[in-house]
Amino acid sequence: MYSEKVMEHFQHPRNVGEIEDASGVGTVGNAKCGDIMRIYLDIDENQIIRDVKFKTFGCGAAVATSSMATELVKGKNIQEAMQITNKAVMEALDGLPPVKVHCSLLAEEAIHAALWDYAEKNGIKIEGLEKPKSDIHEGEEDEAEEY
Amino acid sequence: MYSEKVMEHFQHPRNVGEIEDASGVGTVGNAKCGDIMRIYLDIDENQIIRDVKFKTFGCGAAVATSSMATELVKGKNIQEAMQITNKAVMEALDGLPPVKVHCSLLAEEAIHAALWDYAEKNGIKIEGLEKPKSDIHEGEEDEAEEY
Amino acid sequence: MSKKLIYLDNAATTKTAPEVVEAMLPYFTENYGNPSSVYEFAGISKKAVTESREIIAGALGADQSEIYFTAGGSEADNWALKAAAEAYKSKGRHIITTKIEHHAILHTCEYLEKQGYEVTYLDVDETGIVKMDQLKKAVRPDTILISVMFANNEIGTVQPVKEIGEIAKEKGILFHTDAVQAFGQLPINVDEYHIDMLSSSAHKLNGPKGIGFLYIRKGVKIRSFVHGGAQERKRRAGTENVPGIVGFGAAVKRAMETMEERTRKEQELRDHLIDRVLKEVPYVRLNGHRTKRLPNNTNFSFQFIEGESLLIMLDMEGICGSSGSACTSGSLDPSHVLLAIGLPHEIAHGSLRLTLSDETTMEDIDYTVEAIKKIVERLRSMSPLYEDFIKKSAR
Amino acid sequence: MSKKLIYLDNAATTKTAPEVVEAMLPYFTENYGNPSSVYEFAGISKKAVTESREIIAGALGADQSEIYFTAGGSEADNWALKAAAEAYKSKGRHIITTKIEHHAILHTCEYLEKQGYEVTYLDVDETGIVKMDQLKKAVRPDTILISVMFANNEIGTVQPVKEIGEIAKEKGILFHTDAVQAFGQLPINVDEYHIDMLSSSAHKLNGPKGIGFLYIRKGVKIRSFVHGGAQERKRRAGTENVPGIVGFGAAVKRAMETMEERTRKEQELRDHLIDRVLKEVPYVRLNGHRTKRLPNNTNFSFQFIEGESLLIMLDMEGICGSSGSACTSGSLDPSHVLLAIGLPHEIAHGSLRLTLSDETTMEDIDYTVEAIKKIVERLRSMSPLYEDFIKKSAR
Ligand SMILES: Cc1ncc(COP(=O)(O)O)c(C=O)c1O
Ligand SMILES: Cc1ncc(COP(=O)(O)O)c(C=O)c1O
Repeated sequence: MYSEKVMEHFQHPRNVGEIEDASGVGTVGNAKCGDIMRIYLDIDENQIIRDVKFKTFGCGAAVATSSMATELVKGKNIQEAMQITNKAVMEALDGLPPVKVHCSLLAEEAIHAALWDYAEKNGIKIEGLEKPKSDIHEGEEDEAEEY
Repeated sequence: MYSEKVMEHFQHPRNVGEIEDASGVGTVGNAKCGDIMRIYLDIDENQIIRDVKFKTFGCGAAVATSSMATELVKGKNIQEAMQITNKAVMEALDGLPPVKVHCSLLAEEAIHAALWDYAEKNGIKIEGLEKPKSDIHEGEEDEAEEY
Repeated sequence: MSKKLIYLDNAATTKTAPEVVEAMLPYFTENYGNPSSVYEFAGISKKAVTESREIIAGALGADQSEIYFTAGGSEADNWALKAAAEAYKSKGRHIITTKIEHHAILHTCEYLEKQGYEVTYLDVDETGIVKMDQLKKAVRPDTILISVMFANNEIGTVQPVKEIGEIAKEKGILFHTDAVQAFGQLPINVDEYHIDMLSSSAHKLNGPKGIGFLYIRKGVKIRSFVHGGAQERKRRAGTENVPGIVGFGAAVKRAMETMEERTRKEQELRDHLIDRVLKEVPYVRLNGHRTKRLPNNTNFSFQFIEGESLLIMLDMEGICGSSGSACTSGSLDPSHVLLAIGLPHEIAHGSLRLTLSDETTMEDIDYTVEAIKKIVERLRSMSPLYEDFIKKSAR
Repeated sequence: MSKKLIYLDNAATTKTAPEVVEAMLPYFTENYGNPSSVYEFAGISKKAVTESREIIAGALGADQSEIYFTAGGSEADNWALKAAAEAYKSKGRHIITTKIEHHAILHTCEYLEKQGYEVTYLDVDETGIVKMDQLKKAVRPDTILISVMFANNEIGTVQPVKEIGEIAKEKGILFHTDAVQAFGQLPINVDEYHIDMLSSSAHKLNGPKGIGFLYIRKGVKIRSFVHGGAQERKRRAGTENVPGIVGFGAAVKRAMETMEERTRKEQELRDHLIDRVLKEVPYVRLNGHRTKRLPNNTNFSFQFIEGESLLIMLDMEGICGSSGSACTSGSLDPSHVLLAIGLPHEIAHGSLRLTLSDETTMEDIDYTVEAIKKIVERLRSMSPLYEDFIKKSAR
């Protein structure tokens, strides 16, 4: 089903984890739909992404696209990071099955959401960046449900 | 499909042939339906069936029932011959597939038709015998067709 | 049974080729995974299914995404007609077919008639070829489907499929062909022949029983016939018959590779059989077209005798043949195909179909001809029709 | 692949038993005759088909004339519903089924809704058992059919079929049950349970793929689904899949002979698996009923993780499982069955079905439990949901 590259990133995901006091954090997706991605960015004073971590709840493609997206943004400045599209992530993974394309979109959105958070915290405006749409908090009530 | 008895009578039919100047001849069935039976009876002055022959155009069951029917009437007097039903023929053959039951009816009718012919020729009336219904002549035009 | 067996009923079904069985075997006890599953083990099954689909698509000049596996030719025929009728009913409710189709088409059409569709059944000429002028005249603005078989299963006549396809295309009407008998025996290209849908069944070409396919041209909108799981691009539900599909692929590969050589040889034997029977048996006719016929098909009518008796007697000599289609043996009526080519009932009853395979030998054919001669004579000597005919001729 | 394979997806499909393949083999290359043909050679095929039919009828307490072979469970389900709907529409157009049926039933019902039928989908309780009071209330004068599955394919819950059958019988309504998962695992008697129609598929009980049957009680009037030749008492056209039918018969014979011993052993392993997982993995629940479940079925939901990732990681350890039904893997939605028993979406996403066979060992189970523990921990360490949960708990 998945390319070797996807499988490799799923088995050995890069940059899993959290960053305490991150410069920006973005969480997108929805537990109802089965995909949530959270990206932590550590951005230095030159707007270079010094470090990046992720956590993902989702299928194999969701994990692999998160991993690849973090690889792609690491060391880039925020303008360069803005250029990384879902297509770039997919290509870097040698493609995704059609039903999984939305995962790569989610990865793009997660980075944007983290950048938005960074911009808000620092009171700056990043060219071309819009407020992220998808939001985890819709699903939170269900999550906490006891059973 | 067929019982061993049917197959045996089909492979080695008894009394195939014609009787010249027969006491009675009956032909029933219809070439259109794929079954024609003709029975020749040689009946002596004591109304005993001295000899019987048949010719049949039809399936395995048609041949076997003709054969069995001739066996059953041979040596009988005409009243006894009248008693031979399609059921008797079927039983003597250890049964027939449901779609082939009509063949045994045809055998009964063929005997009756031959007896009718005998009765007419001799100006007598046989108790319980009715004029045969089915008739070969309907199909004759088609038969003669050239192709 | 140690007695000689000469199997000449390859239009009814064929021997599954040993290499086909060989290809299937690993998919029963070894690679038995469900192709829809996620794990690698099931990927083996999925890959095997895809490979078969590609082989089959390749044989037709189609794309693999246009091949949908079914349980056989009958399901493919039912699906094509019922689903197209439903999908296109807003355009119209008129369907054109022929009087000599297989029952899988004819009985489906009868069913559709009960559902409010109108069906035109085209006549064929005395060789079994559909009347093209009738076809042209039958087309109406509300005609949604033309279904004409590629080659007939009883008399082997091959239809002018390309011409029919051209008419359908020109008029913007869907064209379905039942190629159950033709696929693997004749070269078929769906684009060249303008075929929108095509039915096939593996067991007619040395593949296993219980697997067939419907080719559906990309863009043809058609609903599912079997609803349920998402198999076959969501168009035909049911866990894939993996060994069957693999066997079908292997059979098609084999059929394509051997087609030229095999059919040339079969045709030679076929012509030898036809020539000898016509020359050596009196009061006989060949049904179907002398040349536009399947390379392995012969069909004779022997006057004054009845087919089933003939079959049983041939069987006693170890020869397997058929009288009309095997599928129709539940019925007492003579074959609708033989009636459609104009045979009177009682002559249709005396028909014999012998269909060859690549295993058939010249010895088999000669043995069969001798058996036919003997049996026909014997049955005629018992036939009241023959008696009448001889007496009449003597007069 | 020389790596270890622990196949725990026997609800998706099973290994064809070697003795089943053995039984099938002679019907490919040797006794390949078409059962409908007249000659003796074909009689071998016909006899083999009849024998299988008798074995299967015997296993259900039915008569052999009530067993109709199909291409699988999906075709049987489609046939039962569509044909009964059509045959009984003069009585009414209302059908009752449940929310947890297989898609072969549900999508067929949706199709029937488009054709003007009305369908009531019954709720189930949190263990997956149909709500009997709802069923009783749902019955109307125009109800023509109740279709409730014998046992569920995802969560294994066994329904109170006898009670449902009694209600149907009392009200004079046809009762169909999809026994694709139950047949061969649980004893079924069609008279005792008042079943009028029953669907089954061979590949779920170590038979071959691509063959199933529909039991139709004598007297139930139902039209053909596949029209054509006169096979299956004129109710299901298509050349009989002789090897498939023979394999099905052999599989049923085997399943009946081994049922007691086999299911006892599977149940033991099943309970061991359930006990260990519930005890050793935190934040997990068992889906389905604790005791009224198929002897080989387990289904868990692991909170905070997603099923596909879990499946792929299990696969990397050589373990084959499924998340919901294999057939539904084309979709992204979580299983309709898990939603019907009341699971929230994100928990339904984290489900794992492991279904055992008679080849499963205690070692396999223990190995699997260890793998699950490791993988669940790993996935949770990557899960933002788990991160939030832990932080919230810490507060
Ligand atoms: C309950 C149930 N019904 C129907 C089916 C369909 O059977 P098949 O895939 O053999 O057509 C399945 C299996 O997929 C099933 O589990
Ligand atoms: C022309 C034709 N169409 C359809 C069929 C039906 O195929 P199957 O019996 O494999 O369903 C047959 C064979 O029986 C056939 O010869």
